[in-house]
Amino acid sequence: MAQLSIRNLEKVYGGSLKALHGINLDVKDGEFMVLVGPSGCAKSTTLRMIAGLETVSGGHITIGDKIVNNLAPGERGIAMVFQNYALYPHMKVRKNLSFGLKLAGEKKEEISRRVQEVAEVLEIEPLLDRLPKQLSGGQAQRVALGRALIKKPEVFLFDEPLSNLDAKLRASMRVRITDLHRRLKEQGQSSTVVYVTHDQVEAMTMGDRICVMKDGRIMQVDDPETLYAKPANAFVAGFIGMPEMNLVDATLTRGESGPVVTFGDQSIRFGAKLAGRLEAGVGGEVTFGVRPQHFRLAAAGEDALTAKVIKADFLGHEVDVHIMIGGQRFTVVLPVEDYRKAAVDGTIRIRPEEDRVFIFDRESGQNVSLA
Amino acid sequence: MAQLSIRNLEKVYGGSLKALHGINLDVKDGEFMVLVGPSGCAKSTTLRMIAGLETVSGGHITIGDKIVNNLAPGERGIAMVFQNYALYPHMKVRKNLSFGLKLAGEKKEEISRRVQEVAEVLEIEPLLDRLPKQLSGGQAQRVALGRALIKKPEVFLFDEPLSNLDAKLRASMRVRITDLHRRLKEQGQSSTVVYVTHDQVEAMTMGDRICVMKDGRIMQVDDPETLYAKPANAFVAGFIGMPEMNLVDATLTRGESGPVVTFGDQSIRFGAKLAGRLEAGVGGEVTFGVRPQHFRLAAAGEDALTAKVIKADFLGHEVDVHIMIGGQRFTVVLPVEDYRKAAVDGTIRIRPEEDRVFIFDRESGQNVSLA
Amino acid sequence: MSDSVTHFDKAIDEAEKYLAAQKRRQTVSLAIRYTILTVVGLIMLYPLIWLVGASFKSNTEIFAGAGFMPVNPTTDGYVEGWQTSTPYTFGRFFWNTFLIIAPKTICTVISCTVVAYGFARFDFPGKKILFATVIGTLLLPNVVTRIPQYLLFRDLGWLDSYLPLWVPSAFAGDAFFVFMLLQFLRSIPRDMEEAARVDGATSFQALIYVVVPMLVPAMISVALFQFMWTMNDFLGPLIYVSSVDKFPVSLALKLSIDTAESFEWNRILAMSVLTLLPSLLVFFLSQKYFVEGISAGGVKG
Amino acid sequence: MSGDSRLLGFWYVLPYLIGLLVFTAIPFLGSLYLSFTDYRLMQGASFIGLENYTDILTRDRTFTRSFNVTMLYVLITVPLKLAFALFIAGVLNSKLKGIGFFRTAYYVPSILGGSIAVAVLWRYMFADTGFINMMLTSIGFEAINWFGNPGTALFTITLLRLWQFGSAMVIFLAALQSIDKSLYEAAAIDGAKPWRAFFAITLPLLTPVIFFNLIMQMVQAFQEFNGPYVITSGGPLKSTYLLPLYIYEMAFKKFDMGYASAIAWVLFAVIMVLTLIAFWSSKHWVYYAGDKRS
Amino acid sequence: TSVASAADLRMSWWGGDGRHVATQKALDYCTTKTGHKVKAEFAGFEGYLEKLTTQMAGSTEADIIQVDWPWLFQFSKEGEGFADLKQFSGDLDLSQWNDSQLAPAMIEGKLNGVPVSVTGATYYFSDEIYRKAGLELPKSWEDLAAAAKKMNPDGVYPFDSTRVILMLMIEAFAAQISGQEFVKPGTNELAWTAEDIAGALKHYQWMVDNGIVRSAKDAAAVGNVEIFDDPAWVSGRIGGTYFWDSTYSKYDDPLTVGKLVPAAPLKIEGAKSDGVYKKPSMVFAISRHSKDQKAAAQVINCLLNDKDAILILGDSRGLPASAIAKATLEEAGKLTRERLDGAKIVAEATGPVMSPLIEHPSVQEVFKDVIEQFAYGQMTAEEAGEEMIDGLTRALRRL
Ligand SMILES: Nc1ncnc2c1ncn2[C@@H]1O[C@H](COP(=O)(O)OP(=O)(O)OP(=O)(O)O)[C@@H](O)[C@H]1O
Ligand SMILES: Nc1ncnc2c1ncn2[C@@H]1O[C@H](COP(=O)(O)OP(=O)(O)OP(=O)(O)O)[C@@H](O)[C@H]1O
Ligand SMILES: [Mg+2]
Ligand SMILES: [Mg+2]
Repeated sequence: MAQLSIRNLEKVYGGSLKALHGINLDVKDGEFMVLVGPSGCAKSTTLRMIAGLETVSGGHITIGDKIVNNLAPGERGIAMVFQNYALYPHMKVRKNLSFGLKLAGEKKEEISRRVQEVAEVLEIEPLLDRLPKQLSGGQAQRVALGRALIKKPEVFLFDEPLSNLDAKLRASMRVRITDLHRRLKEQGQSSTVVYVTHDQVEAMTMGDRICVMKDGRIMQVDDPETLYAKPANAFVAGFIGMPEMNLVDATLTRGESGPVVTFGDQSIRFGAKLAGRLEAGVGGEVTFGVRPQHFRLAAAGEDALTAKVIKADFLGHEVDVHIMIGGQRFTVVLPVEDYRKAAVDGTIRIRPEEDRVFIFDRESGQNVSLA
Repeated sequence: MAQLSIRNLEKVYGGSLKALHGINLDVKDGEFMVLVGPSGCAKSTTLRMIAGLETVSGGHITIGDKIVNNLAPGERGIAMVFQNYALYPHMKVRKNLSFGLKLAGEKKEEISRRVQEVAEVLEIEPLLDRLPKQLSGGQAQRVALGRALIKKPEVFLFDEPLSNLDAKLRASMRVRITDLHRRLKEQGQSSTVVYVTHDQVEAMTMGDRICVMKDGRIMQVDDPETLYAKPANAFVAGFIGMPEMNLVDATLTRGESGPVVTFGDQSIRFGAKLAGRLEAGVGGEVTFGVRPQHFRLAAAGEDALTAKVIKADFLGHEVDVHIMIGGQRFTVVLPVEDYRKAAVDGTIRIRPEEDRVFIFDRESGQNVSLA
Repeated sequence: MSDSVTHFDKAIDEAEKYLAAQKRRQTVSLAIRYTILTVVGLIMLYPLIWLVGASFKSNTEIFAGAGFMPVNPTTDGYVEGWQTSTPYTFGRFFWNTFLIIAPKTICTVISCTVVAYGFARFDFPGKKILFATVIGTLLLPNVVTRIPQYLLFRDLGWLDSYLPLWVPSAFAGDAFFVFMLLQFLRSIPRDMEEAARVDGATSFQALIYVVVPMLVPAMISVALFQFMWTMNDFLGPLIYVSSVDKFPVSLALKLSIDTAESFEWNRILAMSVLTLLPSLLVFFLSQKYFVEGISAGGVKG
Repeated sequence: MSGDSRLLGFWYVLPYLIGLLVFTAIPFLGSLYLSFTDYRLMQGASFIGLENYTDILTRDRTFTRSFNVTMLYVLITVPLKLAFALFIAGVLNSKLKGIGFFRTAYYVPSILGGSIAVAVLWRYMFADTGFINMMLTSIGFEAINWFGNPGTALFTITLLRLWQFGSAMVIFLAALQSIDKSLYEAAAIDGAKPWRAFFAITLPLLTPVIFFNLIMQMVQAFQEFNGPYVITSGGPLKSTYLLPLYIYEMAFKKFDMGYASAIAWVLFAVIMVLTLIAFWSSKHWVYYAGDKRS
Repeated sequence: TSVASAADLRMSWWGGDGRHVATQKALDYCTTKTGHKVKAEFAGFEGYLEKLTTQMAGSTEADIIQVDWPWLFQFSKEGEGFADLKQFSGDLDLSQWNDSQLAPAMIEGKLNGVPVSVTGATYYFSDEIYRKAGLELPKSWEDLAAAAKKMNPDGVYPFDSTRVILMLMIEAFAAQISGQEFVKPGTNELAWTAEDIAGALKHYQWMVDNGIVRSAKDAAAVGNVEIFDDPAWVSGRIGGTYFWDSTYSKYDDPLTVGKLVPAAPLKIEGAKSDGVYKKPSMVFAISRHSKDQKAAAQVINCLLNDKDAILILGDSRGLPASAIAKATLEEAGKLTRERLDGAKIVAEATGPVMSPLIEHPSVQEVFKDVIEQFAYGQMTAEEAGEEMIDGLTRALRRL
């Protein structure tokens, strides 16, 4: 049993700078929880408080059923993987792995058995006698992982562990870590994870649930699909999804057949089945949101938006098209062939998919279009 | 006129380590040329030789119609943006921008006019009186860009300028740089660019042409679409495209209706229209390549590969599915709904799109399936 | 068109020539740099060379001029100097020096490291004031603290022993080193320590197992400075050590210099040469770590 | 860190604190007390309040003279030494073969320290018929009476200290090695010649180390004793009679320990004030890389 | 002597190798003789005073201490700083010294130390240099002036007077002129006048003007060296100088040409005496904190008055003052002619009995400063005289 729960957790730096405003979060036993958010939103601060590397200014943290606020980091049953690995530069990989066990007073045979085991799992056996500086980025990352793994902690903490790797390596390490997590869970070992990142691809592909933070507050905690499909507010909507969701100022009015969204000199009518969902925002200045993937080329004669193409980024199988509609900039993702056919005189006619649009309150940013 | 041409350029480090094996490359006036390749392939070396920061061991470099081999960096009419920005840490942003002009003996008014101009273009006016350490990554990057821009050089050189930024910022800076390039070109200013990166998304979206390098040699120089559609060899094929192209060992034989590709215990038959293209490889041990996006779910009864799903990464609008076929691992990208429907008992039946498969020579890696 | 081609060929030709010229220039510039280094190096080294030369001269010759080659080389200086005017040979004094230097250097390194760690990594009440005293103790000319200090050690019963020479160092008494190590520590990232804490180490274990290994170059620098300064220190041993059999070399060197009497310069110079050897050797062997050590610290203000 | 007591750091500096209280504070305060007394060695001390200080500041011509000489010495020596150490560090900051040997060679003068050989040799260098004068006359200059002229004697000590630039050099060398090479590349592309890059990049980036060395060298220069003691014994005409020498003679020749202590504390105050000024002014000219936080 | 109560003692001295070896041997001998074990604590001259001072301040000085004569009065202003040796006349045979020898070590009626040797300053000339110039050794200042004319063209000076020596000579000239001690006997009051001093300085100026000696500035050009380490001296370009007879070998040894011959004091015009003052070159004192002063006295007696010990020590501390020691050494032929001659000249010379105050650092500082300023032409002889009187009066008052 190693659920983690955080109650009214606060952090004040230097007596005045409030970095964390009393957050609440529960991570279930075995759950892979990802913390995302822009730089400075206090992800690391939260993680480091869980680890015991930062003192708690208010609230409390429970691991299992123990309040750990006043325990030293080594006594909390946690392990942590740092962004820059923080391998002990003077110790060989083997010693890096076994250091924690040695401190804990494990027997020699047990230590070497565990080192062997972890090394096999992470395929770092050939590296055991190297020094950290003789490792490539990916190898170092695996060793850092091994150092956490070997302790069989109740909770794993990761602080942007992949951000120093290049794109290819990052992708493969991502797979490796989730694989590992699944395997631990299958073996019935404690495997609660709190994983900090600001890369939303990592967040989406790795997390059982994702906690989106902003300015020391939690915006939404949900599983990836819900977060994608039902963002609680404009911030989450913009943060999740790649390329970013188009969020533009618009006016929402009630038309004959259903709601009408107007921005600049263009407007688009939606069918009746959306009426209910969008009702809440009707009549006001709203923020209108559609993901780039949720546009489609409009059929001839269909009600559509006419967009001027600024630039098209060819990405192999699809095109990121940057367009202007009613003086506002949008991004649209289209299959290569469709785009080729559709682009005429530098304009395309497109239409958002009806059931995939969002309306956010202009002031509060709240999603008012949830069913 | 500021085309750049490189003839038989060689670089030998420390008298023996040959880093660059006599490459030839022409960059047209105003062209945006991207150099990509894995770490250590001598991208930076090439760039730095163009800049005059490394001596030339052999061959020559021409900018405009001048051979610049023996010119000092400051005299070559180039500007460079470094990976770590290399901003002068003790100078305010304003001085960072104007340093080069001051050295060139420009008048005070001219300098402040140009600083103002550049600051406006890059939206860094509010930062002019800050020190570099007071800038965020993206801001620092823009200042570095400004420092290059202000000199109005004939050739811009970039060495992985975005690799220290996080994903969001990287995306927005990418757009900014290409925009800027376009604008300069429209204004008729010199705007030849050589841009080094190892991120292939950057390469694909930014480059007019891309030069793929490996181990100090050029593998292919082409525009992004050609590179994607007609990779010269397995290396380029694997390097361009995301997720990576599936490249597996296979046997190519001639079947009744057309070529048959076998890997492990599974094989797939292709239609006659491929026969011509694949002919060259028939009968041999080949490397078979399909991009993850170029699989589709097989219709019932259709000849297909049965794949065991290992893991599916949900990415919002699509799913990266990791599968095993005939003991080899593949990645397949499918739309979310399609995948939901298709996955039965952890297996899916899929088929590569016929005209999108490649056959590479197992030894040389050459693409033998080009029409 | 063809015109431009020949023009181009010529340019290539020129470039090739330039390449060759450049290589030549590099060789020349290298030669120049070595020459300058050697010439200036000789000026730097001349005293040492002269000293070695003079130690093989006769007494009168030493004062005849500044040349370093002895006219009639003699090893008398070494032979007689080694014997000394005491019942002990110079070897005994070297051993004594070792008895002072070893505990002093070791204690300095240990205590200064621990104290610098405390200043660099923790906050505690009164830290600022305490740190100000570190600088403060560097500023008072120690001539005037000599007698009060002597009385203190007398009351502790430490006279004529080596204790006054190294015990203060064992309590991080050398402010300069505390200051120096502090600068190093400031530039070492804390991540490794934090990793160790998460691994279950106490702050002290983190110091021993993680910080110290990374601080080794800096600690070598401290040890070296301390070694060389202690080797040269004359006044400390003079005041606190009375028994001749306990003299270190710095004292033994001046044992026979009496302004009211003529004395054997070549003996003194010969023993000076021997006295310098350990420092020279130690510096040469460790200059790599020495320099790297400080650069790892990057002494930031 | 949580789980750590707020006093944890205190335990680490405890050895220093004990050492401070036991070995340093007592002699320090002792000498401070003595500075308010008329204490002739071998006789008891009698408290006389500020008399020593008023004597020093109002009546003591030797002090005034010595103080001026000391200031002059510090003013000449410190900048010259810093510049020289920096210059040599620049030369030695290369990857030439055998550079380790040269670094050692250049450090040798510092190892020699106050060795007798140095004093003897220095006389040969600057004697009327010495090496320096030989050089001067060989290139057509007049020989200079280095030690005999009040105007030049101080300079010979300055030169001795310049020549022993080792520790400052080592620190500069280290700092030079930590400067990001790409800054020089950026400057080269901006069209800066090497000397320009030195002034525009190297020097500003070295300011923290220059500051560190400045303080250390200043403290050392103010406490310069061996040079004048061995080489000039304060003369001629007291032109090299630096304060530490004065303090020493006052204490150990004239046995006037109270008065000597008072001079020492005046010197202490002067160094302290200058150090504070340096710290204060450093805000304006020292560039600290320091990270964004803290 | 009895071996009744064997004590553990310490003895400290400074010196060179010869003295160290001889003294240790002599101590060994005296241990067998007196039964007292003596631990030797010795060092070079540099730092000896600091160390002794510190020890005195901490009451940790050795039982038997070699003390430079002028220091006696700094350490023992009231005569209480050291043990009164008269108390131990049973153990230490003071009859080997005459009263005029002991007087300089008497403070407030207490004998603070016994003179190991007595010394006085006089003139020495190099026979070889004068022979080469075809001259007799000079007997008057005029002779020297004549010699200068002859020698100067070859870059040779017939004489030298700089630094400490210059100070000694000025003091001697002033004593010659005034005919008395520089302070009124037994007081701190100055006896010399500004005129006396001006006269002495003028004579010095005359010496410089006539090429007899190098100017102070020229002599300083070699740096902070004593004349015996000066290349000009070593290589035989200086014909003679003035020094304490006990330090003969220091000046003679480095000479590469010829030998130094002592000469009777040269008098300047109107001299009322030879101006030579004599003093103990050093004394042995007994610590007032010593646990066994009696034993210490026995050891000193052994070192200075025991024939065997005397032979071991030889002239390692100059010509012994103790009568028996001098006789023993002379008998054994351990003393060179030059030393004996020098000693004889000093012994016969006339001059005031000089107060030890003249060697007090504060007093010497005034002498040195003013003489130097005069020598550098910064003031006239008259001004210097006034300045000196001024300075001396102030310095003496503070003592
Ligand atoms: N030691 C500290 N002292 C003062 N303020 C701090 C400290 N550490 C963090 N902060 C501040 O607390 C806030 C949260 O910082 P934190 O490092 O937790 O952000 P983050 O979400 O991890 O950002 P990033 O993505 O850049 O790592 C920031 O405003 C930061 O400036
Ligand atoms: N100064 C140098 N001395 C010796 N070898 C060097 C030097 N600089 C680069 N090399 C070598 O030259 C080869 C090419 O290096 P280069 O830095 O150009 O690669 P790159 O393509 O820029 O790699 P990356 O993507 O990691 O920046 C590498 O093998 C590298 O080790
Ligand atoms: Mg963080
Ligand atoms: Mg590179």
